[in-house]
Amino acid sequence: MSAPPNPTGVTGRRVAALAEGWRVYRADRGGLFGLAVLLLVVGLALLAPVLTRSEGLDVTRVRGEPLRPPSATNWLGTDESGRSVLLLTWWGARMSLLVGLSAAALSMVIGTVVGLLAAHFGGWVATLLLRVTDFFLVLPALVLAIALSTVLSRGVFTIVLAIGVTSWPQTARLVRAQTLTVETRPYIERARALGGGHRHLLGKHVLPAVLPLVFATTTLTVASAIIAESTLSFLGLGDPSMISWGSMLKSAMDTGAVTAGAWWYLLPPGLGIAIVVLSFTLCGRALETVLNPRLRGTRR
Amino acid sequence: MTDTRDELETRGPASGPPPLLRFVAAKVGGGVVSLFLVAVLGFFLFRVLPGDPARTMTRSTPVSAEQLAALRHRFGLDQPLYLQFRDFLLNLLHGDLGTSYIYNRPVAELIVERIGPTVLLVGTATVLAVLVGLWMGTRAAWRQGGAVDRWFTSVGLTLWSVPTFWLGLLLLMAFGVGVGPLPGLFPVAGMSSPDVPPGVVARVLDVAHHLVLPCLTLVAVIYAQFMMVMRTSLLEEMGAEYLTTARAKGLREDLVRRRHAVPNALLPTVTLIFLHLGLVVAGAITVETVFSWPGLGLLTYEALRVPDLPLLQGTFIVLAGSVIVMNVLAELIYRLLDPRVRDS
Amino acid sequence: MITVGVRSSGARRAAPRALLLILTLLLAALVPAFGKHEPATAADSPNGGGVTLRVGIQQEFDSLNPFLGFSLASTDVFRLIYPTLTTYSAEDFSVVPELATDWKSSEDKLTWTFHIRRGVHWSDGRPVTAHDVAYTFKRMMNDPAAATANGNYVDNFSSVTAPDDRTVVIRTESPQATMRSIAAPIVPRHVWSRIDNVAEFANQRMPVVGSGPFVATEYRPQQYLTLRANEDFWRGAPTVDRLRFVNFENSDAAVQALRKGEIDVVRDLTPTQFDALRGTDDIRRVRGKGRRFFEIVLNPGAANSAGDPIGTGHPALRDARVRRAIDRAIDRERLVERVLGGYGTVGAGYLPPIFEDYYWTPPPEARRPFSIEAANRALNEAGYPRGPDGVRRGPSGRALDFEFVLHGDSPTDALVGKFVKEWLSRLGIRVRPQPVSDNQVNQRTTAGDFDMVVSGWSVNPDPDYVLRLQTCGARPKPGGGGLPDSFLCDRRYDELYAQQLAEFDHSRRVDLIRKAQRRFHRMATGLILFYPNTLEAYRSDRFAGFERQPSEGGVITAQQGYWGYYGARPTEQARTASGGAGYRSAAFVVVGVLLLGAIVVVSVAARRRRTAEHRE
Amino acid sequence: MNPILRMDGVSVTYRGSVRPRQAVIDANLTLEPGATLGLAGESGCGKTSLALAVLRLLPRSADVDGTILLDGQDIERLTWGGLRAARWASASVVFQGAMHALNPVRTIADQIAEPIRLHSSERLSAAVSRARVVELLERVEIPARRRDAYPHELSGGQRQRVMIAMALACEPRLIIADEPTTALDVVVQSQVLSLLRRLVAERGIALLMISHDLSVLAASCRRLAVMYRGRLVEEGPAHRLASAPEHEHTGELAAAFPTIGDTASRYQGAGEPVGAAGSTRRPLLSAEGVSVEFTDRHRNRVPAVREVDLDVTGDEILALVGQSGSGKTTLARTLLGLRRPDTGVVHYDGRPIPTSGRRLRDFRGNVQLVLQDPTGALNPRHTVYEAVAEGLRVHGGAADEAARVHEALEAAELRPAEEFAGRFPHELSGGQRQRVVIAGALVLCPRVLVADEPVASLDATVRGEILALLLRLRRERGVSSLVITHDLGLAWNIADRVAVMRAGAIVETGPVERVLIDPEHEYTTELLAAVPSFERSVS
Repeated sequence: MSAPPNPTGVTGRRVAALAEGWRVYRADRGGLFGLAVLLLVVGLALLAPVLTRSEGLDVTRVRGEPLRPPSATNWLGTDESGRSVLLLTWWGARMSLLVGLSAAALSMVIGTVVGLLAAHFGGWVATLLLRVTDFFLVLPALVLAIALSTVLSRGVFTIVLAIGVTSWPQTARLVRAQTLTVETRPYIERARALGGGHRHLLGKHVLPAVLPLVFATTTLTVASAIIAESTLSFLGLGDPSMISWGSMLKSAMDTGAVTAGAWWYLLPPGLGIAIVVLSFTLCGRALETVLNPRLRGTRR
Repeated sequence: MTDTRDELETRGPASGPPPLLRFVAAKVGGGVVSLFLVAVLGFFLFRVLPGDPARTMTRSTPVSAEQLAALRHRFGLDQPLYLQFRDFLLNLLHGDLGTSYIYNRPVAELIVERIGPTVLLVGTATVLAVLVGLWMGTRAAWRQGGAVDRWFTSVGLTLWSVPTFWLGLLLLMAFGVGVGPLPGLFPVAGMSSPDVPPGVVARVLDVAHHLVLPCLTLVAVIYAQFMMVMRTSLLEEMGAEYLTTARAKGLREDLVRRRHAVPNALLPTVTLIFLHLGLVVAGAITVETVFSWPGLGLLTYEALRVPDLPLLQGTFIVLAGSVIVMNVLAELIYRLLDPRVRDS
Repeated sequence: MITVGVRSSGARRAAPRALLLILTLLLAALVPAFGKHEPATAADSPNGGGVTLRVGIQQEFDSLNPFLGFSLASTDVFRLIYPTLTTYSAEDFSVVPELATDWKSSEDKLTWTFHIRRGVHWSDGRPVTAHDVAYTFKRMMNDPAAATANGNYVDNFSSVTAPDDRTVVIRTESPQATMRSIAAPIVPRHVWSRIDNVAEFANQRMPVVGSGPFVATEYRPQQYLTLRANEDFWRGAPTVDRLRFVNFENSDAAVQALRKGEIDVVRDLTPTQFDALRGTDDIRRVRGKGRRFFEIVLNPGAANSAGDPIGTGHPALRDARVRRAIDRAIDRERLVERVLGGYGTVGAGYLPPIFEDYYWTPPPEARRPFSIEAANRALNEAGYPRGPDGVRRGPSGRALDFEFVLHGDSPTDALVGKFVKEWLSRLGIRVRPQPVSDNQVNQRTTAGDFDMVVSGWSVNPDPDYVLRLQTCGARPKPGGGGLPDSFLCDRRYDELYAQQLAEFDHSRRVDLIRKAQRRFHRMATGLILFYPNTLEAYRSDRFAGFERQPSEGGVITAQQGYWGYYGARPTEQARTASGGAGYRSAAFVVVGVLLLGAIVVVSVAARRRRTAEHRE
Repeated sequence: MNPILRMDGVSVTYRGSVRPRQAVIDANLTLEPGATLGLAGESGCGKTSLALAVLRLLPRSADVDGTILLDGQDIERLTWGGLRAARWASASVVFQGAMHALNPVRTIADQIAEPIRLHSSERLSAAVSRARVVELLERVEIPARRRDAYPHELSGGQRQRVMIAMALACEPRLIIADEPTTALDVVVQSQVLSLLRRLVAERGIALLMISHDLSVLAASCRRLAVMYRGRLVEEGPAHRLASAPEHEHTGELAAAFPTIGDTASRYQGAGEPVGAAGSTRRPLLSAEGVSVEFTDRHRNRVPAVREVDLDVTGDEILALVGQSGSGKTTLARTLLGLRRPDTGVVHYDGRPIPTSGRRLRDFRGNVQLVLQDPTGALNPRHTVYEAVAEGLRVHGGAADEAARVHEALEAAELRPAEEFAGRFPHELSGGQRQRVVIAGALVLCPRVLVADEPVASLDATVRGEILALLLRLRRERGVSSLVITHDLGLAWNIADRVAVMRAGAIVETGPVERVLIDPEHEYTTELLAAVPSFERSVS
């Protein structure tokens, strides 16, 4: 008589585990707020082509007066080309989120691979990887990102690359530490004694244990990537032809919005960055709480 | 499984200076290697860049082709890359970072000129941010989930989420330019006024006056990092058993915190503070740009716009190098502070 | 030592003290920096009375060494502190005597004799002589480093001699119409002959020995440069007692400083800032004609000086019909309105309207007014049908897909890129804007690696230099180097250029130059989009006015001369008010805030100590 | 005389996030001055909660009902100031795991002096308190020159002595010792216990000692109390409880610490290898001259295993005993092929064990590992089924995977298998988890199990079942076991042969009955002497 595992039972338990995680997450009001804001922003950003008309972004077609304060026709006023700041902020969210997410994804991939390899394989590979990681960890990321974006031609890809390849060391360190912790667990030794090879160990045990935390950190990386994008744009290293919150701020400053008192041009993109970054940070922290029970409130 | 440790034997105290010396040597050696890597990175990063700096230098000025060729020769741009690299390394050993395109002066000289203001700004901001951050972090962690914790955390995180330069701009508009009835209380640019009466006190006050807004911006953005680090670090210690011991001894709660929890939590915080110095440097670049603070960050920004490669290379090496040096120092200090690693 | 990390209670109490100590140390570290320039300022105390003209600038002094400095900020200063042989009049840019009182040329136009003014002295008291002039030119001819900034003036010189204290004789290789406008600063021989390595010399020892209307006395890099009036200037002392250039990193900060009265003049305003200052009390705005033109270069098939094709230019752009069609698809009026906020002149021939003589606009029959339809028609007729994706194809079947190289840090470029991209897309031409660093723009321009690129030049009162940019001779040499602009290499244009260079009669030369511009317009390799205005503003409560150049619609700062600063007219209010008034109140604010903070900290600490016993 | 400690109907309830949990239910205890009481119980039975309640050291989420009179004072009614004054002065605590209970960044003298200064009525000069610290250190046999040492610079035994010195600092009338020797080796444990015993006896201090180890308590206390699921189930004189337990649970606790030499403690089937003598005498897994070295932090080579010869024959249970740090775990890893020996060779079934590739994997199928901590040995993300099937999948999968997993679970006495297959480790008890680990090994049909401290982290009740399972596997499936343990009692329980290891070398090997009863090597004698036993208990 055989006893195949009851798939629904297993799934049910996994769902229950998720539900438990959600319960902990829900207790974090900041995390809930962040999640709600993110869902809203991402939803709006995705729907921008549906809900708005991109002709409003074409400088040759807009008829609005340049740099006008908010009015009935343009709720958030206009930019130096007469385009609606609301429309620009809306579409800018797409690019800012895209850059943030791609850069964080890139950093996640590099960091996870480097961290895993450094922790799992000993010897000179690990020493080398660790050296490189430590080197990049202390290297001021923005300075390196500046250097990279100066060297490469301007564009979305460059920004993503510059942020991605400078922000991975934290992830690598975390993954390495986590991998080392996981690898001290007896079940790794057991799996090895069962005859499992590196791929089995990494794929079946280490990676599943490390990934959730990686996702939590990546959420935080998205936050810093969005800030980094705006900073690079501010320093004039962005692609001025793309519409992102950073490039909007740069245009605002270039045209002298501060002098003109054009708060409607300066505030929306800045607030957009602040809110989205804050939301990602809150979500990341809440996720960390779910994944790392030690951070939950206990007190003697 | 601690099967390499022998519980029967008393492990002796510090087994003399050799391990410490070896540790210092290893750390300093590692730092030197990192510095060398920074130099190499700095060189190749900025030399592979295509472009004709000679023409940029003379932008919109009438020059002849011969003048351009002479310029290229002067900056060694007509040499093969490996020769440039050799000269670069040799010069670097002599503290020569090349000649700036835009200033036509030795980069090292420019950097020395600008380093003081940056140290003043970054130093003041870091000290303030660390003090504020540690204090708030301690308060927040001790009453985790309380009103203080919630307020400190949310305000800190919100400020952390704001782009530095944008916050700087807002502060500049509010307190430099003035909003509505509020007059501009602080200068909008620079580090000192040219028309200050003579006298050291007046000059110091003048610099302090200029320092307020940039320093405030930098502190606002970075203190949250230190606060969160301290908070987490203290929370880690909160469940520690030696705190129960301390309470069992009859210590007052604030003594438990001050004598036992905080010193332990402070140790990991020290290293993390130094690790975050890169962030402070990044903040300095944007803050100096917003407030026209005549430091290294502004110099970097100036260099960026052209880009002035030797100057960028120089500021890159100096900024990255100083963070590396600070980190090596941090490891050494940590080693001295923490008895657990001091003698091992 | 052991207790450092342990005695936390002590550390806690020590923390404020440590903070204070650190702050004091940091501040103290700065004191030597202040002291450094003390000797220079002692003679001329900041509050010594008199009028200071404070000019906000947004560009660094790249060097105070006149042989090295290129930037507008630096050359502006050189005109104030060093003499030149001749200068341009404030009225209309005509060449007028400066250090040279008069000059004459030989029959063959190869030998020029300048007579040097008597009674002019260097600021250290030594007289200015012909030997100083000869020394300066010879150094530029013999020392490559000294040729860095102004070497082009002496390229054609074969010898420079000073037969006596008052005479300079210059021989040239070939006749040169621009000999009367050598703008190279003259330096004192007795100072500079001691400088072996010009390239390493920063020239920052204050006061700088010169002989202009002002003397540089205090320099704080990235902060300010102060000059004092030269009482012994041969033309008479300037109207202000001091002139100070104050650095600002962004123009907004400069404008704020102007509004707060921290500076008197600000330049390079953006149109938005200019508009924002409208109607502001005590601030007057100056809209001056600019010397720059802004063009889009269409790669007409770049070639080097040997005639070999170089670069990656799109073949379709070699067809002048395509270039002209593109020209017709650009609405210059809209660009001036939207990009310049209306502060500029629509582009026409080549040279900007500030130089009325040379300014040329196409006659009606040669004009190419904005019309997408006409441009589409022209392309259809020329044989560039649209492909299935709506993009036109050339004869070889290659799509009209152009890389448009832009200066990455220039908002104007970015905006023009957006407009051009949209307009050309309606022509069936795909444009991919590529913002790159200035170095890359220059490198790609020189190598011909572009389809379209933004370019622009400042034009001197003598337009020879920018005219030469469009000749075959300007093309890069096979081994690299060279300074091409649009790679126009046209026999007809070159003939006109050569004729004007050898023509010493002004009105005939003007005619030739206009003809050359007509040819340039016809070939349409460079599309002149607009001539931006120079926007400035000044405090009208402190200054009643400035000498502008040219007097009709000219500028105050960065002139081809020193007239603006020299002839500033301070108001009565500026003469009587004392400087640094705002400073003391500010100091009190700081002290107050610090005191308040200290009180709060102390009281909170005291309260905590009292209640500590009652809390768990 | 008033009792020093009196508990009347004490209950401790934790307000959990889901539902409250009762840790202690209606406990009544009385401790006369100078008396010694041992409180025994499995982990989680509430004994530590009860002890911490005495000084109100429980977390805020804990509610304490009933009355606790410490030295006649009702501690629930004390003000915070009063309570602080009572702490340490009336009763002090020796905590479990002195490594964590001492502040790592302060010197031991500093920490010992802290309560002295705090509870002294007048200001003490530095010299006075230093003299007192030195006196205390000498009393616990730590040289005075070590007073400026930090906790990490001391050995485990020394740290525990420091804790004792600290507990004595204010001359309290009661010392609560919570598992004071749990993390220590047997030899050190016996030293620390005798010190503690002597000091409380000398000064007439009452002692409340808490442990899971009945033999330790019996060796130190006159009276014992047994706690089970929050309730005190039995109390009485130590010798009575040890020899004639009334409550079933007391018996289970006592059984976990067998008396060596007592044949009643030998399990059924131990020492009786089955099968034909000729086939089983052949070594199945053997080490020949195996040495292993480690590289320490200073790059020194430290030998962990020296020149070891060891045979595991088919169908036997061999116990490898030794103190922690003796190299027994390293030896086991080497036998499993998880480490390569620096010299020497390991044979399996007459052939050197392969070092890589398929053949290594095949070898791994034959020799399986069972680890000390079943909680850690199971991936919390994998179900029982996945954990057991992992071995099969690593070895290329099996068509009848489900059937074989089912069979292995049944063999490990997890019945019915279906019920367990879909569960996650956290839904199982400790014993069940260890069975899953064993099932995961059995599914590959190994011939040798290497069990590293298989019951060390399990409670007394489960211990016997797992040991019996090992015996049954030997009997029914012919699986040999190499059991690695620090616990001589365990060897006595089930092993056929025993090998004693010290500092990397095997000092004595032989049948259990001979080695443990009539040891040849003095180290074995020393080890046996250190084992606390009821016979040597204070009477």
